[in-house]
Amino acid sequence: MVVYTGTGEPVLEAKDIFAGYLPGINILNGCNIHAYPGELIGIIGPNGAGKSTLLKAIFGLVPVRGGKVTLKGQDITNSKANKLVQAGVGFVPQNNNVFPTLTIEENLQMGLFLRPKLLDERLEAMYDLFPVLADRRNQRAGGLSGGERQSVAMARALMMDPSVLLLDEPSAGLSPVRQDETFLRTRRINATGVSVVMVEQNARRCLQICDRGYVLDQGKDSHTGTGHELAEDPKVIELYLGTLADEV
Amino acid sequence: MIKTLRGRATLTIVGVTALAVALAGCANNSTSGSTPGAKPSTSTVAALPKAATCTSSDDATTTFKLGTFLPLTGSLAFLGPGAVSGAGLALSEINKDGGVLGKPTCTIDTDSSDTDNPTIGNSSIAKLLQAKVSAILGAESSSVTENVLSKVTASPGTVMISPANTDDKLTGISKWYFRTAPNNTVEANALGSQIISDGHTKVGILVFNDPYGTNLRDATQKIVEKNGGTVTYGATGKGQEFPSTQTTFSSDVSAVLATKPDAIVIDAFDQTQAIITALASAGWTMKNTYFVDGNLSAYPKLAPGTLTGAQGTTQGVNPNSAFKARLDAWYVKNEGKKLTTYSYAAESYDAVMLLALSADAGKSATSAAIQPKMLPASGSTNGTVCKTYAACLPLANAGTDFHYTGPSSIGPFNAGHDPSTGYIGIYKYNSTNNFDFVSAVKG
Amino acid sequence: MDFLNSLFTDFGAQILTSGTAAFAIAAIGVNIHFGYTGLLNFGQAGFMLIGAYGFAITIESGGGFWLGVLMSLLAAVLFALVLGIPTVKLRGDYLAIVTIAAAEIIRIVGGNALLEPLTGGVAGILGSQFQPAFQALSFLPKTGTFTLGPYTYPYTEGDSWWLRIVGWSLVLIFCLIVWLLMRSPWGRVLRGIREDEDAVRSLGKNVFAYKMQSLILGGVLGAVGGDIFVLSSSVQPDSLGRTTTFLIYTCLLLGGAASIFGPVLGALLYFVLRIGITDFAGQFIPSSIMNSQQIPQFAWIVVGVGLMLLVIFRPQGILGNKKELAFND
Amino acid sequence: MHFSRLSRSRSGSKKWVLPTLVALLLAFLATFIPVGATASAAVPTCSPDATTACVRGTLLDDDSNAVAKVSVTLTPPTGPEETEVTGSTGQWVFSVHEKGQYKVSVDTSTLPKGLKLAVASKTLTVALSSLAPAAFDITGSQTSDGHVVQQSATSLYLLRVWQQFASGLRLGLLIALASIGLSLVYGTTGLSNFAHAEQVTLGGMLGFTFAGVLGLNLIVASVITVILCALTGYLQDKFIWGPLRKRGLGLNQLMIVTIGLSIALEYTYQYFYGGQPVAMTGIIQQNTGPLYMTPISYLSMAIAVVVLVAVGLFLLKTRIGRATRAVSDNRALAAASGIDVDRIIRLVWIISTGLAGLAGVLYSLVQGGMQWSTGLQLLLLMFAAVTLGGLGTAFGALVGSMIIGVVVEMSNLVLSADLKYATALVILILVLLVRPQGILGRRERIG
Repeated sequence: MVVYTGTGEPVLEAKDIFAGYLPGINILNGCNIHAYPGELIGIIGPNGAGKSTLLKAIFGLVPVRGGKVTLKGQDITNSKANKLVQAGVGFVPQNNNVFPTLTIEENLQMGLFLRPKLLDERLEAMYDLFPVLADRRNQRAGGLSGGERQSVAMARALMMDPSVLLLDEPSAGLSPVRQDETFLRTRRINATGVSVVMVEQNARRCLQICDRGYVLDQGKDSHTGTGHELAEDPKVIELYLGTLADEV
Repeated sequence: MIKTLRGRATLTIVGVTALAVALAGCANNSTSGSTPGAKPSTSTVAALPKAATCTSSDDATTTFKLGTFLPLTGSLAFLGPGAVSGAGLALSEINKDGGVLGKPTCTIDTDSSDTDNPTIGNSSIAKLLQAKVSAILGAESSSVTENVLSKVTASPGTVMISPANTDDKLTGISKWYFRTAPNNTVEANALGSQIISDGHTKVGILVFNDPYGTNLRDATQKIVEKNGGTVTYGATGKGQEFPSTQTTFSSDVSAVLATKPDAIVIDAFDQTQAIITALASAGWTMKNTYFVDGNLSAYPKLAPGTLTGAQGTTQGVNPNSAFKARLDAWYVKNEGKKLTTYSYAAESYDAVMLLALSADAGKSATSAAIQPKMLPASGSTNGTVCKTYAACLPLANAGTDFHYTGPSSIGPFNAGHDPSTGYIGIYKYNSTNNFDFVSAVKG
Repeated sequence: MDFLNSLFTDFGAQILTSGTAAFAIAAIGVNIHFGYTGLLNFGQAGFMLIGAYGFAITIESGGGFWLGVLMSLLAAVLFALVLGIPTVKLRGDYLAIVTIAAAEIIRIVGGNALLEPLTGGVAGILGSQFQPAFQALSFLPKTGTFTLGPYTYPYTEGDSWWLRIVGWSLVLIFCLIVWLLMRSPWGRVLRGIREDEDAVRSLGKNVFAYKMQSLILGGVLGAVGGDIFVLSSSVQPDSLGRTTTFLIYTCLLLGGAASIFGPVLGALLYFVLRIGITDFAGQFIPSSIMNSQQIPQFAWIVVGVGLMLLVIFRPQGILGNKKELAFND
Repeated sequence: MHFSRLSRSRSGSKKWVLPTLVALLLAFLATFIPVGATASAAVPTCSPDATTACVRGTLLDDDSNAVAKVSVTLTPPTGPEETEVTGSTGQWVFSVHEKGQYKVSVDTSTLPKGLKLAVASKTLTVALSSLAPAAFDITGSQTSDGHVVQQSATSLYLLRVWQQFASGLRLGLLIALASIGLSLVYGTTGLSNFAHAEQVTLGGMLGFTFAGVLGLNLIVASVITVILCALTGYLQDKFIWGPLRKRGLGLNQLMIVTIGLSIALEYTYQYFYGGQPVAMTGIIQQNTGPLYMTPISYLSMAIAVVVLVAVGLFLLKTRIGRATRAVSDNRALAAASGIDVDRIIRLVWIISTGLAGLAGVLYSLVQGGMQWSTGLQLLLLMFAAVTLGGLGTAFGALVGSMIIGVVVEMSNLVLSADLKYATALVILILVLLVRPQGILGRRERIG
């Protein structure tokens, strides 16, 4: 059962990925996902399923031991992160997603490290998108609130104007109001034509906004479908959403 | 991937080591060529080969096996060459003159290292005791000796003789322990008298916190005070000793100069060069500086004239230039380098001679036979005076009382196994930062 | 052949010394810290030294052997508390720096010239001041030697059979204790802390208390190692300094951290290898290339490079399990 | 400028060659002269031997200037008195051949004007073959018309305090230069590099090789040394640390690898350079200004300040510098931002070892030499400085270094001199108790 919500060739594809941090111990065991241009992909799954690891593996932060990652048909398996940024992939990690001793503007500058000449132009664009950052541009990011940090982190990742944005649990640790803001902003960014692959703990909310979702279990993609399909799939509810509801 | 990585890492470590070796190598070669400190030419003296290394087939009662236990690595490594050459030369000359008990002597050379690395000394002592050596020469540091002494003196007991220990605590500590370094009250007496007679009554002492330094300081302070002088800095109980690992001396120099001393005694080891720099740059008149046996050596790397007029004391009468030439020749031939210091060479030489002659007199190369003959051989029975192994050997073989006196010119061992007397030479630095003999006093 | 024969005899002689046993005990202590709990204690020599001071000074001032042992252990416990309470909560390298600094402070203050009446200053406390109290407990003859194969040692004095028996028995006892402890729930919590502190905390365990217990236990072993060490030498502050701590870590890593016999095997092998390197270099490198002073220096270079290669290519050591070491980062 | 003055005097030192040779020759010949007959004839001499003892003293005024032409009389237990007049060195000496009590008295009427003598005669117990010294404490000075300007004890103490404070600043700056690299490497890689001290030693050793052995001009030698030291950083990272990082070797393991490296390097230095200190130049400069500070000290401090400011500006103001701080803050995020973390780290290694080499060169010049173990002795101070200031923050390293330097150099004003290093370490522990993240550190780094 393959669902197409995008058109043409996938912009990002991960095939049969095996990866892990420690020698000999794999967290991902043959995981497959793909994203078409302009898609908003949500990845959900229980704790330890390998969601974040998958993003990191795609982004070259965790060594991929088997399988292949392609971006617009090009093999990017185990590419260094800076090469991927150059190729148009942006990544916002879950925790520690700002440089705390750097000012907001310096944080954004780091986001555009590879194209320093475009700095002024892109800064302006980001301050438009996140007006709250403009006033505090010389403030250290370490002193910001969680929501503001999330804004800095997104803005930093968008500095390079990526074609694919990888988001690792953007709503984690935020108040419900800020969570909503984040999801809306994600949708808005997606609407500008950026493909987004988002890992979320807040599964229901995620499936509501995404075009298509994957459920990861024990390092493998166990289910996929549109957000709606998954949210209503009894197996997914039983296996994952249900338990989540219990926990919460 | 892993394999190539391993290969690379190994290669790198080896490569970096090799690079360092190569870089340092050129430094080494060019320094060893020119040492103004070593005066006598070596060409005139025939160099003797080094005594063989003992093997397990050497019998403990008939072959004189010397175990050396000298600082080859660590913070006292700079004192190693002097003692190595003294002991090695003694063994070679003994072998040339017929050996001990008619057989050539052999040696087991081990590293005593320093107090920071006690396991090295422990391993070395374990090795020497396992080989049942006739006697052990060492260590140079009193602390290192104290660390291993209980192992050496435990049954069955092995003779240990140090060429350099000066700690008071070691006097009479065991029947197996001897030393050829005169008690430092002898040196302190000469040093203190010299300072007072040079007209200085306010003496600052830069002393390092080590038994060597503090013992000599205590004794010197006594002499200075007895003669109406005062110790303005570094006196006993003032807590002004600097740690032996210190490398910067500006605060100590500031402190000593603030006490307005007439004279300064540098009672230290290899820290001395940095102290000289700190003192001289602070405008101290270097001729009012006094060195001790631990640092009275040539400083060829300092600019000429730096030390002119400074004085110092060390054991022994006027160092015999022929003896130095023999040491030089031996060291160049057997160790491949020029000697830059003669510290404790004479004491090591005499220690080995006394051991060998005691073995001859005791008719056995075991420690048990050597131990009772050490005091008579050193002259405690007022025997016939003889100055070389060749001269003493017939007396020892014949069972006649003899009294060996060698280049260190120490007197007979007393009941505490310390040299009862010693000559202290007084030296003055010339414009080449080398020192000339002035006079000798007996203490 | 003669050379090899005497080399192997030397190996045996070295393995049997009480000093090797002392290092093995101290390394077992560090194994509890580093191997099982993940605590980076870089002041084990400080534990040895403070233990040895407690031991020797008590005996010297007439307290007797058993009180000396008690004071030694108390000193180590106290040292662990002072060091641990402010730092075990922090990241690993803070503990490393604080412990190495504290150990240096003990060493420097112990050598302070003004404290000479108490600690003997830099020269330290001579063995003859406190060793007789231990030797008096010996059930072997008080003098004379006993020969076993090629090895002749005194019954009771110095580095005696008596001391060796006690030292190596303690090594075995401590191995047994560590084995039992690490199988117990307590040991499992320690390993849990090593692997994921937060996870253990979330189970409601008091991580701080467990870490402190580990620090104290390993430190006490350090003190016992220090006591055994000085029973055949003397209490000198410089002997139990940074170099000794590094040496203990080398032994531990060589044998294998987080394994029961790793520290013991490491201590044995380290001393044997160093003698082997020195003796081989002395035997086969002509003096025209290296003189008698350069050979032991060269041996040290080999030891340093060897330590690097060991950790690079076999970080788990000889007996260790690679998975046990996966707790970093 | 100071360097050129130094180098000029180096080349000018050729003037010394001939006198040196002559002196060497004389010294050599002097060793053949038997005991007791030394060549200096101008001063009356006496050498103790079995039948001789020397009664000797030297008359010096408060400025340690010789007091000449003073009559000194020796009264032996038996026999006639002897009188001698002090020469230009102020020395007087009597050879005596019997042990016993001798009285020595100074004829105060022959003392130059303005000089006073509290005790004019002394009785000495003389033993044969020894030196019996007699000290006469003369007050007053010949050069200032008997009026001695004595500095008060308080002003002397104050001067000493300032002096030691200045030395502390100097030491602090040198430690800062050395430890900023340690801090940068720690910040960007998390590695506590125990071999960093040996990089400092390497600077002194290579400096000696080029200046002391090969005789290059000091500036040239220093520049070559710093470049070579920086090169070692490049090579180390390229062939050792980089690959090990990639392999994911744990930080604790890596730290122990650096301990191995430090052992290997220490003994490599000992192997090739021996146990004694080696200096880049034998020339000892005189202090300038009111404090005991040589021109080279001022220059070193200036260089240190300039370099530290430059490093600071680099970190704060340049793109690469900000990227370095970004890597320190968060390596993964830096990579995710497109920063080539490995290149930044390599650059950090180059800067770190280069600065350490420079610190070694300056240290060697200021302290008069570098020994195989010098770096080792500084290592703990460097770690203390870095931790005190805040692990991984370059500015913290500077602040921490200054504190450590001043504490080390000033602690002997109140404490035992052998507790210098211990004091610095106690302060470290105390600060960590109150503020575990260090003075400039951030709390989130420590948990």
